[in-house]
Amino acid sequence: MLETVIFFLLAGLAVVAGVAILLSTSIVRMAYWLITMLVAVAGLYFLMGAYFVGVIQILVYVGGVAVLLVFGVMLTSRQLAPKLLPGRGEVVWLFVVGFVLLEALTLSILHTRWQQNALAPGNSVAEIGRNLLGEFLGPFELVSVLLLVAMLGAAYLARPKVPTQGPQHTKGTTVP
Amino acid sequence: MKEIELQYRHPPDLLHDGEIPSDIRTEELVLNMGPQHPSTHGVLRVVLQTDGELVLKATPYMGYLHRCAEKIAEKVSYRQFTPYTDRLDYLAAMNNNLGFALAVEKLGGIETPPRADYLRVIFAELNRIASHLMATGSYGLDMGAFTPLIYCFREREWVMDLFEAASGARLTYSYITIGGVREDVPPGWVGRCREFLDYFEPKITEYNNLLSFNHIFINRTGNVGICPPELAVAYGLTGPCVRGSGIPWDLRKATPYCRYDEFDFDIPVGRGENGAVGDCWDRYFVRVQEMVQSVRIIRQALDKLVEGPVQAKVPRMVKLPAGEVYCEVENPRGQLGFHLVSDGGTSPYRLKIRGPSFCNLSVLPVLAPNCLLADIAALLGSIDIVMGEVDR
Amino acid sequence: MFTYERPKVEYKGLSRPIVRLANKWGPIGIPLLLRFAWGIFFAALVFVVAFVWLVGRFVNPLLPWFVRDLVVVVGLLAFVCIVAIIGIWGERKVSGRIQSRLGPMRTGAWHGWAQSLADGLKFVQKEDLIPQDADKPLFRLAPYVALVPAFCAYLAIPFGIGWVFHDSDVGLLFVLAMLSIEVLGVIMGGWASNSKWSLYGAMREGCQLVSYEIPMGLSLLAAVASVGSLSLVELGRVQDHGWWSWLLFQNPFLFLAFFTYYIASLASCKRSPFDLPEGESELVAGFHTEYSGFRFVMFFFAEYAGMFAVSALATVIFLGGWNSPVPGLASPLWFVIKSTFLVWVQMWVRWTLPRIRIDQVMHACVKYLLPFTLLLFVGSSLWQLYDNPDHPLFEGFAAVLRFGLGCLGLLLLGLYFAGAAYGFYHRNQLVGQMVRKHLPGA
Amino acid sequence: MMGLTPYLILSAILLVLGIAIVVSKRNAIAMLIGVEFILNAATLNLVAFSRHGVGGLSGQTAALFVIVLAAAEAVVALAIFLNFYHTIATVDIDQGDQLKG
Repeated sequence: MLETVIFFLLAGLAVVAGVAILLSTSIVRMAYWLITMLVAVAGLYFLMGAYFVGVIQILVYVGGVAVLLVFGVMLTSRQLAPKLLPGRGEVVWLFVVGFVLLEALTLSILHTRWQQNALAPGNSVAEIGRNLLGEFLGPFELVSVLLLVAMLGAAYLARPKVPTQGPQHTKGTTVP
Repeated sequence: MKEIELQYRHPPDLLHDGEIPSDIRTEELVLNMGPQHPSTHGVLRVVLQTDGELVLKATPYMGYLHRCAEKIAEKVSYRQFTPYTDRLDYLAAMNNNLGFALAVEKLGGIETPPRADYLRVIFAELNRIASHLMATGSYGLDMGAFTPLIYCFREREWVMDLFEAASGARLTYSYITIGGVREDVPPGWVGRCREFLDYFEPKITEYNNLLSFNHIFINRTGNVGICPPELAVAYGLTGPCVRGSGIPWDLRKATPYCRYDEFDFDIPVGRGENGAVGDCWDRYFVRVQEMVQSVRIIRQALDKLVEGPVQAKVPRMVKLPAGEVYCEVENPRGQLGFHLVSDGGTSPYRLKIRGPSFCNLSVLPVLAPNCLLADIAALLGSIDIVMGEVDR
Repeated sequence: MFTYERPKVEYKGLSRPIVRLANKWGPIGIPLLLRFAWGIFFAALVFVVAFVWLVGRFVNPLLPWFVRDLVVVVGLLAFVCIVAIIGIWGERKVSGRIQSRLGPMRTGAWHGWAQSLADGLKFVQKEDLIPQDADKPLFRLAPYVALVPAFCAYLAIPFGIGWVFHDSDVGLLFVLAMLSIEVLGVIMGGWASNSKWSLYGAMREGCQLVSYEIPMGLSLLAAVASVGSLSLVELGRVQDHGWWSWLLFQNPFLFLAFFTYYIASLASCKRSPFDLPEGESELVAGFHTEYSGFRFVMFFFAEYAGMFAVSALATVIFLGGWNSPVPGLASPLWFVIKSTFLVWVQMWVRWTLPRIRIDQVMHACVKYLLPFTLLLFVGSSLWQLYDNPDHPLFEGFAAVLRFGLGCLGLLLLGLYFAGAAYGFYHRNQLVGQMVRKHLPGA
Repeated sequence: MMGLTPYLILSAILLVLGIAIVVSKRNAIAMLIGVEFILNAATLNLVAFSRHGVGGLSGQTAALFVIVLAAAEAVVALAIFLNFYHTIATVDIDQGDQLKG
């Protein structure tokens, strides 16, 4: 009972956040709505007993990615705000396509017979760790390489490009 | 002059590793720093054009404390103007009084008795100590270190007590007047002064350990706001600012007044120990070393202090012969000059004051570009302006 | 004839009945309240503690779980408030002593200890200003976003075995996650203020926290890897054989990791020398330039709650948590004492060091702290690999080294206490003479 | 007791919202926000299957991978956007049709 209530609260929050982003014209507000959604989804993970994933979601997404995002918004947003709302024709198309897609997905979800498992799997961090270094060792290593590449790529993209202006100063100028 | 300015229009890269943080173009912001800002040391307003944390351009605007001191001088008598000089550089009122008194005496040909001269030196140097304590302490505050400020205030209080015992005032003394000093120091004052010197001298080492040689402090101030000697001369910097650039220029040695030639003291100059010559740390450390020298001078002056009158025979209403005179003294912040024009009346025909802070401030727009935002506070604090003197 | 009339204070920003009440009784009631603040404060404290204890001791098994949770949450909330109140007062006293002043001496009876209560009352009375062009919803929301996570972090911090709201497998990560949300509130407030100084504060905060989270987490991970659990209770439990079994003294890498963690934690709760987001000599007051009244207090509370939380984390993970230095005397009191000591060191550092510049902050993190903590992590893991009965020689060496490290720690502590005793003995010289003669209670 | 279906439907809604955001916004950062929505929808699916479906902890492990990938993607995307901004002083992706920097 309580689980259902909490689920609908969090799910509602996530959906409201999404709709608010669609309707919003302020990019910073959008970023904060995104954070709301991320926190709500993390709450759903907690609800499902996936504590580790939930905490990582908050730590990485909210504490890292979202802060970076807000940061990027602050660095770029003040001027020349590009179109944040679609045109009228686009809205119609968007609505139709989105509705059809949603309908298709929902119908397929409702009409599939899911093999359900009443018992929750253990959520021990140790087991996830064993999983990572056992069954998922290949992807794990790949992800580590990917992270390295991403880091290098980001550092390369954000490097300074214009050399320093002006004469190079030498240390310890002599006293005239 | 023009060449030098062009050469330093783009001052050297000031970050310690020789790297600029990033050139990703972001919003350029125009920041209005002041007139109410904690580190502008009064009502200075600096308009900063910044790219992220990097300052591209800094334009100082002043005039918020303008009180028409020069115009007032034309309306009041010579004696009456002495209190106005207190309010120029209100942290070094004794030195201001001394400058004005010397200018009047030079034009009027007034001879001061020896005891008055020695007392003037003692008070001027004590005030230099008080002023430098304020400058170094608040410089620590600009760098985010609160504690040195309170320590410096603790010592400054003692100097204020000494001044209060002699003049009755703690900030605006009007003690050094035309013809000498207003009255003799009270009995026991000399001993109290020696006591202070004995107490104060070891404290300087304490400040050095706490602030001057602090690694963070050196990283914040070394290689920041480098003012090369040529630039310092071109912009007419004086006082610790020019000495911090490595030029041993001190009026007390160059054109001794008030029997300064009888004393044995050194001129500390910036040597670029923690970066380039003329960086903020050099300017700061010159002040610290000057306090040591001031202690030396005061000790000698106290030894030489002869008995005798402290006032020359000067009429109540001073009347100066027609003519003009320019007289400069070495203030804690640089050369304070009084250009006095007299038409033979009881008040100046024109009095032009050269404020050292004003001239020193003029170099800010040249040094500020390519600094970080936090370096502006370092720069302003190391130039050490007093707005009362900049605006007059 | 001239008569002095008490100025009428208008209380705005509170709900209507409270406004009426406050306008009527405020001018009399608030001074009275201040006068008896100590009594009210202690009564509330005793009440809360007694309530928690009673419910926990006698009623707990009979009550549904949410009542127990409620009680614990109320207790934690009270604890956080007390931490903040004592922390703010302590900060003033510490700064006073370090600067050869006395700090607050008048409010309350003994050493001005009611100062932060008086401050709180003052802040409540202040007008709640919101800049005209501010993003009002975000501006209003920001202090809560800063405060609530800082409080939530306490839900997973164990004060002792059984003295924890929820002990989960991921307790450590939960605390870190909560501390990392706090930054969002700061950025939100800084941006919504629509002031450039605030914006600069927010940007600095963002840069600094996201960067320093990594060395902070890595230093903690070194400890976690050597225990093999992310549960804070478990981490505390393995250190219960006396001070030589504390993780701090387990191996040299962990010894260093404690210090890297401490440095990174200073940055993560914006304490000096990393207090750039609010560096008042550069950015007037940084991200909270435009905040006044109670919203400002919330940021303040968040800061002090964060300070204690990171210190508590250091205590649990490196300093044996609730375990006593000699085995057998474990008690939550030890935990509070150790954490308070670390908070005091934070204050000590704040009133001693100047502030670092933003590029130096980033350089220090990326060039020095990050590689160093990575090294510590790898080193600690390798140590773990060899420190077992399979390698008797290395195990013996490790035991000797562990003992040496323990002695080093004791020596440091002894030196500290010797210095403190020296300072206390010479306090008359350290505090200005004039001050001592003229103020009561000195 | 909640089953699998509500989570899947929520995930579908989030996915559609994400696609709508990506399609309708011209601001690069807003598009990045939409992509985060889509990724979160996927992660939610994975975790829900792990909890209510079969497969045990593999779902949670895969969710971790998705989170890590999203972080990497966000970082690189932001770096690209900042470069984009540097080059043409806007983050309107309609302007970025020159294919040169």
